[in-house]
Amino acid sequence: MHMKFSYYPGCTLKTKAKDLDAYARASAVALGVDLCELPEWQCCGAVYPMAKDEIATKLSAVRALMNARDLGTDLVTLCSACHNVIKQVNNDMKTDADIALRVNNYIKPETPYAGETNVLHFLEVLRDRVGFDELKKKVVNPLTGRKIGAYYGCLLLRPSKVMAMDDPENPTIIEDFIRAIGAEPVVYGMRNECCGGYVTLENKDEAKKRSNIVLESAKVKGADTVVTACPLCLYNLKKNGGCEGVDVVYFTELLAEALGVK
Amino acid sequence: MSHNKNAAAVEQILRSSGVDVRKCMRCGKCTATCPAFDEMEYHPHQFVYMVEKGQIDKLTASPSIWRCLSCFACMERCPRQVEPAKLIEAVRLSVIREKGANHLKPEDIPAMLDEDLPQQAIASAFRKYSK
Amino acid sequence: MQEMMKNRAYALLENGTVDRVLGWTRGEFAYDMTPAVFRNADEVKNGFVYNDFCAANLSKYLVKECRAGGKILVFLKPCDTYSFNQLLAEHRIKRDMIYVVGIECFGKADVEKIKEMGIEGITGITAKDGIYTVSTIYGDKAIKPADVMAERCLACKSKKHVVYDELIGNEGEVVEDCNRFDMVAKLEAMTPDERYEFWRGELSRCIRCNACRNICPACTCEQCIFDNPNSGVSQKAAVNSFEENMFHIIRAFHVAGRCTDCGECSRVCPQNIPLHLLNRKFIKDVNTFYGDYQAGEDPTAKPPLGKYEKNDIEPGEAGGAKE
Amino acid sequence: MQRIGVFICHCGTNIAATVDVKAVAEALSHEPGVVFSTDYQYMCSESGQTLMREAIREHKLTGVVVCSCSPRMHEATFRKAAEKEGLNPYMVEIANIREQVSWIHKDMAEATEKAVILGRAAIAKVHLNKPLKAGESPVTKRALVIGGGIAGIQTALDIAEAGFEVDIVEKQPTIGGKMAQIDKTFPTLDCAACILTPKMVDVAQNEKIKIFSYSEVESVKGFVGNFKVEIRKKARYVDEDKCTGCGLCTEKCPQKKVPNEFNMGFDTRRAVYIPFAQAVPKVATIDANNCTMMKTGKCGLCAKLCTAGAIDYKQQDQIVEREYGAIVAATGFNPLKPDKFNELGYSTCQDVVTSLELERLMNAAGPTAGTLLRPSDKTHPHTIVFVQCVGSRCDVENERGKSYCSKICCMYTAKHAMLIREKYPDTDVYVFYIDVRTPGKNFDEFYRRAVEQYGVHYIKGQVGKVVEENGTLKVQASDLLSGEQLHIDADLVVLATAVEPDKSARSIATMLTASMDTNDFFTEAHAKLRPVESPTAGIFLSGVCQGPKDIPETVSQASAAAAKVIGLLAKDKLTCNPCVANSNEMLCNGCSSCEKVCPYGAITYSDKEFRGPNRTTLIRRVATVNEAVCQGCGACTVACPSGAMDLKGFSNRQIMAEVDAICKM
Amino acid sequence: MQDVKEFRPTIVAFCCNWCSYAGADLAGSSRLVYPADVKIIRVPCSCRVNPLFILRAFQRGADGVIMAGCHPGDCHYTSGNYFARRRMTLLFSMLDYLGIERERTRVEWISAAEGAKFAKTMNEFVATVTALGENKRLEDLRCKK
Repeated sequence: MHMKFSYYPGCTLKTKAKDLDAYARASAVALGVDLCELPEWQCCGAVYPMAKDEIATKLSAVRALMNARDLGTDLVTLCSACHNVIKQVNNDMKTDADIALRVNNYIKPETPYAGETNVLHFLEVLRDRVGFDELKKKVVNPLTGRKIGAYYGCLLLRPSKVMAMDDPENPTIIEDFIRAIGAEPVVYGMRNECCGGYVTLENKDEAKKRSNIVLESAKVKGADTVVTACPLCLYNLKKNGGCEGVDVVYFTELLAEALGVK
Repeated sequence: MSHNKNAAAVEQILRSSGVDVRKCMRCGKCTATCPAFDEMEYHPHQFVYMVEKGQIDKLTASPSIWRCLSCFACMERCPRQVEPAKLIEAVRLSVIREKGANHLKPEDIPAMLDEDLPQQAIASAFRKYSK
Repeated sequence: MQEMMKNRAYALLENGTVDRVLGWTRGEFAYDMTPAVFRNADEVKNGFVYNDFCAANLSKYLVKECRAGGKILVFLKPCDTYSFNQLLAEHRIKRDMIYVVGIECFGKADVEKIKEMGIEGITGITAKDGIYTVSTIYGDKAIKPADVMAERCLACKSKKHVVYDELIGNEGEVVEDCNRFDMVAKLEAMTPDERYEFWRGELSRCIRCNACRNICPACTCEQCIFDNPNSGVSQKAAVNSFEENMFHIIRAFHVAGRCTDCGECSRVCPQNIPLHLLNRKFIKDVNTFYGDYQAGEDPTAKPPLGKYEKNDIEPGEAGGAKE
Repeated sequence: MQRIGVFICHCGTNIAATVDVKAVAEALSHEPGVVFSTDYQYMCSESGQTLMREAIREHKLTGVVVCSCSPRMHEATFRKAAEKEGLNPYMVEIANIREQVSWIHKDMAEATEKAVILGRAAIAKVHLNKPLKAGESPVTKRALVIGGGIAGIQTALDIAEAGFEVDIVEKQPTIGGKMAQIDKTFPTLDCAACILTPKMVDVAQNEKIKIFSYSEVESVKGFVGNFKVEIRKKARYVDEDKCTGCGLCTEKCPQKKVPNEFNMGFDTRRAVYIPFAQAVPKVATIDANNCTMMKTGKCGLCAKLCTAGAIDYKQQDQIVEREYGAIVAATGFNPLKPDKFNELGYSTCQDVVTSLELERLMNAAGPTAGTLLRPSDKTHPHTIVFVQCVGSRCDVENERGKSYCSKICCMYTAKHAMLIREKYPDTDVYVFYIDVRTPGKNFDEFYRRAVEQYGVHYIKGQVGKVVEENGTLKVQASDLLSGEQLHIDADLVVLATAVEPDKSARSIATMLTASMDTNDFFTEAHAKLRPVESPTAGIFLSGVCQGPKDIPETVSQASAAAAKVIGLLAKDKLTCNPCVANSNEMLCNGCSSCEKVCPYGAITYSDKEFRGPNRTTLIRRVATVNEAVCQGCGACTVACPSGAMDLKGFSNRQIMAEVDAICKM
Repeated sequence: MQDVKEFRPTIVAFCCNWCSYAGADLAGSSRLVYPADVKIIRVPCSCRVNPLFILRAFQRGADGVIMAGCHPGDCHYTSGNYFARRRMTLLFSMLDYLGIERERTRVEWISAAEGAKFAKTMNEFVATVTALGENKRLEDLRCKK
């Protein structure tokens, strides 16, 4: 089984979050998934511009989507923020005729873009394309005995109508992933609440408060590790939160470890 | 309300956000769910109500507009599809689109940096706070 | 072929399977083969004819024959069997009163095409070894059947009999790619003005002889609304362009979903109006809008105007004039 | 030639201000056949009708045209008046010159001209009108009630009381419905079982009522007064006639682990069971999916134990065909499963329950014998949070919930809060509400008692998130009046979930050709004036299947539906709509085109003898319309190629006459 | 400029009794103006509309014919409008095929609650037909004044 996807890493994965990227690529190879980095991608903008009258801020996401379409592949993302931006912009192109018209008028592509590309998060690739059962078979180093909490944060799940990854209030995708790599998932209440996000820049206290609430919630339920798919979440939880006995890592790191490619 | 002196501002915010404030049934679920509640002067349900009442000036002057985490929880959980976060973003945009009104200026950045801070945080903050 | 058919007719009359035989006999001219009923072996022997000019579709005559009682043998070409099934579906004929002998068909000749070749004074035509020999008062002429084959046979939709009790000759197949909608598509591609001119040019020649209606196997109404003074729309002869249009639109509409595309209407039109193009338009639309449907193929199928889908196309969305 | 009278109504100034009524009367007086033409201030008034009746008498009118408001308004009025004067009511036609003329046009000349044209069209139609006589059809004097909850029970009892036979079809093994699961009822707080079970017994003992329990409606044919219904009696593997309801089998069955649906899964039952002690019929049922004998062929203990010999593992589903004159839908509701509101923790926290689950947790016959204990650790909850409107009042685009108010939740939540505070005064009870809706007799007083007497904390706001930590439910909520975000440590959270129509209602509505709204509630014939009738004749609505309602309202509606049914069954014959299709046998081809488009199966065919040419006879297949079944849509008239099929009152020639009159400028 | 009399079309509207006729009533009681050129004929259901009636209207001088019925799925007789929809789809397509302006015929689904839609539809249709001018292609000169 060989699967080929266009891959959008995003800025942070080239700098501060190299681990998130590198472990994913190594694991993908081990799983027979071909992640072809999209040529000449630009920063997605990091946050989805919610306003109807924001066009310029959506263009780089549309260009990435259009490139993937022209290559005839699905587009895989890894960073939660990039995934959220690209998937929401794609939805705009599909469902908001006004935005689609203005974007197309701006870019003037040969074939107008209308949201044709299928955007997948790497977790969805693991679940829906590789399959967690298949993944389990390829685990050489099961993380037996580890108690791991999934930290979804906001961006993977919401708005659920657009992201359509999982039940936004009771998701299971990362828990199933944790099970597949041999560890025990810890379900805790605040796994889909905000870590403080970009507010960390000017309001550290708020970010600290939010992050601690999340980590405490995981700790109470007995987690020794919390996994995330977002560099900013990782930063907030680790730097602003910090909870004794609870480590915060990228999910791809554990994946690589389990597959023996770390 | 259409004769309110702020009619044009209200109109702009409604158009920009795409939010139909009249759908709100004042249940308060947005405010119940908001993680930034303690940091805010005006809370999500008040944004909806105040935009409807045309009290844009109060909102644009309030630090609350910089406190929203854009976590989409209010949008997700609102039973009426009102989407308060979009309204807050539209109010914020109406501020930073004014000349020289950027909330975050490049010269402020160096002081905020630390070695682990991901680029993503800076990019996000610029998108949210500056034009 | 003719002899094989006659032999089967003798045998079936003989053993009492049937009481009468519906076939063709020679009319006024050598190329004029007309439907006829034969009551015994002698009549068959003397009158029964089958050749490439036996174009008439005999199905419709069964409506009347079924009312006369007894059992009747009918010879049906593949395309005629569709009409037969359609009449069966509409309870116009009774299956148990009819013995169907399917006969192979390679296409029928159109005498108009022979005449167009400048051949006049025809006294007889014989076919042998794939060549027609046309005897005229000016001497014999040899022509190739393919050069004079009827238009409708050139776009034959099926060589397969959809119903029969026995078969003479070989069973064929449904012709998948019969190009019969080419002319409809060509008309559709015209501008509305061009189409209007085309149809005015054709329909204005109509003399309201009713030949199309009388031959049509789908037009078997006890009394046609155009003949019924109480219907409020009766017309004896078309007075003006409106009535010409009206008659043909309504006739096509009444047979929509029921017309098997046998082409008899155009064959018998003395003015050579391509009436089948109206019916084919409906058939093409039905196929496009509601999925392929061939009237008479399956007598138990629901006709397209007798059923619906919740998401059927809206009248405003259906096709439309090309600018 | 008809003798037609024309009457132009002024409708006060509604028409007369825009239409020159005198000019219209004058213009129409010259139309062929018109022998009388006048205008009058209010034709619908008593004196207007008298004017018309006098004209019919004096001028020997054979037809009447009234130019007035919409026929949907007063056609019946004028037809009735004409009938009193001996004129066939179907000789009256209305020209709508109010809704279609005076109210929408401003220019008087233009409006007057259009009024004349519409008048001419009506006159042209009347010329071709024929007196119509309504047909009759017999009435089967038995009713079917689908659903055996309190709605169905009340309807059946009332119909039986009037002396008519009633069948109840209930898909569960017992009648009783949701009310049987409820603990106490508002606003009186009497016990639901105490008032429901006597009615269930009445049903069982009533000779006129037959219960088909554990049964479903399989098909419905026919029409008002003459329905034929197939009922599937599902195999319960127990002979109903032999079973005495002793309960021995249900105590000894070794399969003990089946979740007990009657107790909302809080405890278990056996594979052979009687749902609850007062079940009617009190007959055991074997749940084949869980019975060891049925699954493996090994066990058979119940059969050995049963002294009555009632157990029959070989029993098959049975189809029973019954005839009815009327059918009542009483299919009821279910609470919405709140698994699309998981921020409230229903799927993850055991101690987040729905209100119906709470009923069982508080019921003396429930799994905890009436002591309120948390499902997770069976301890007393000391802080309880109620959340209102879960899944109700959602935006239509919000796929998680329903757009309507479920109507009963405010009251039952007040009831729950009050009962808990009464029984466990050391409990803190919070109710988060959007609005408190208590219209109803003694309802607001009831709610105020909860607040004032029982000290229930009513908070205007909603709960945003419920998280379980160390056995405590962390509730994050808003208090809009104080402008606070609250964080409450609760022991139990109760969700007042929306009601939704039972899932079976949709397929039943299809069988009944009764219409439904987008929420799958049955539609009433008229929202205000015919609230217990479906638009389909002979189908009636009882209880929540028509819309959310509480027990008192359900019972009143159930009785109202019964009254309508009794009114129907009391008739020996039904008058039919005379504007029905009619086939001219002389023209009919018998081709079945009409039959294929008839939604009512009103057309049948038969072979008939006709006179042929030369004194012969011939047999032809021709269509006949059952006038009692035909509803007069006219689909067949267009399907018919020969014009044999026509519609009385809207005939081809009548419609064409109208077309001609309108187009003739 | 020539002195031409302003062209006012004749429009026949077949309305089903249960939805569209009631919609017209609502348009009336809401005082929603549409041109007097529209004349309504009440039929029990859109499935009662025979192609003959439509041709008849054109013959007698109509410049446009519109049929209005309940929305698909809402037919009072459950299925009438579904059959009507197929019939009109085919008929209109045929008229178009004969080169007769398809804009002269229209089908619209208008519920009893859609008074505004009724008025809007009629205003649009009258404007369309007015722009097309007099019906020439399906006229019967004997019926002209």
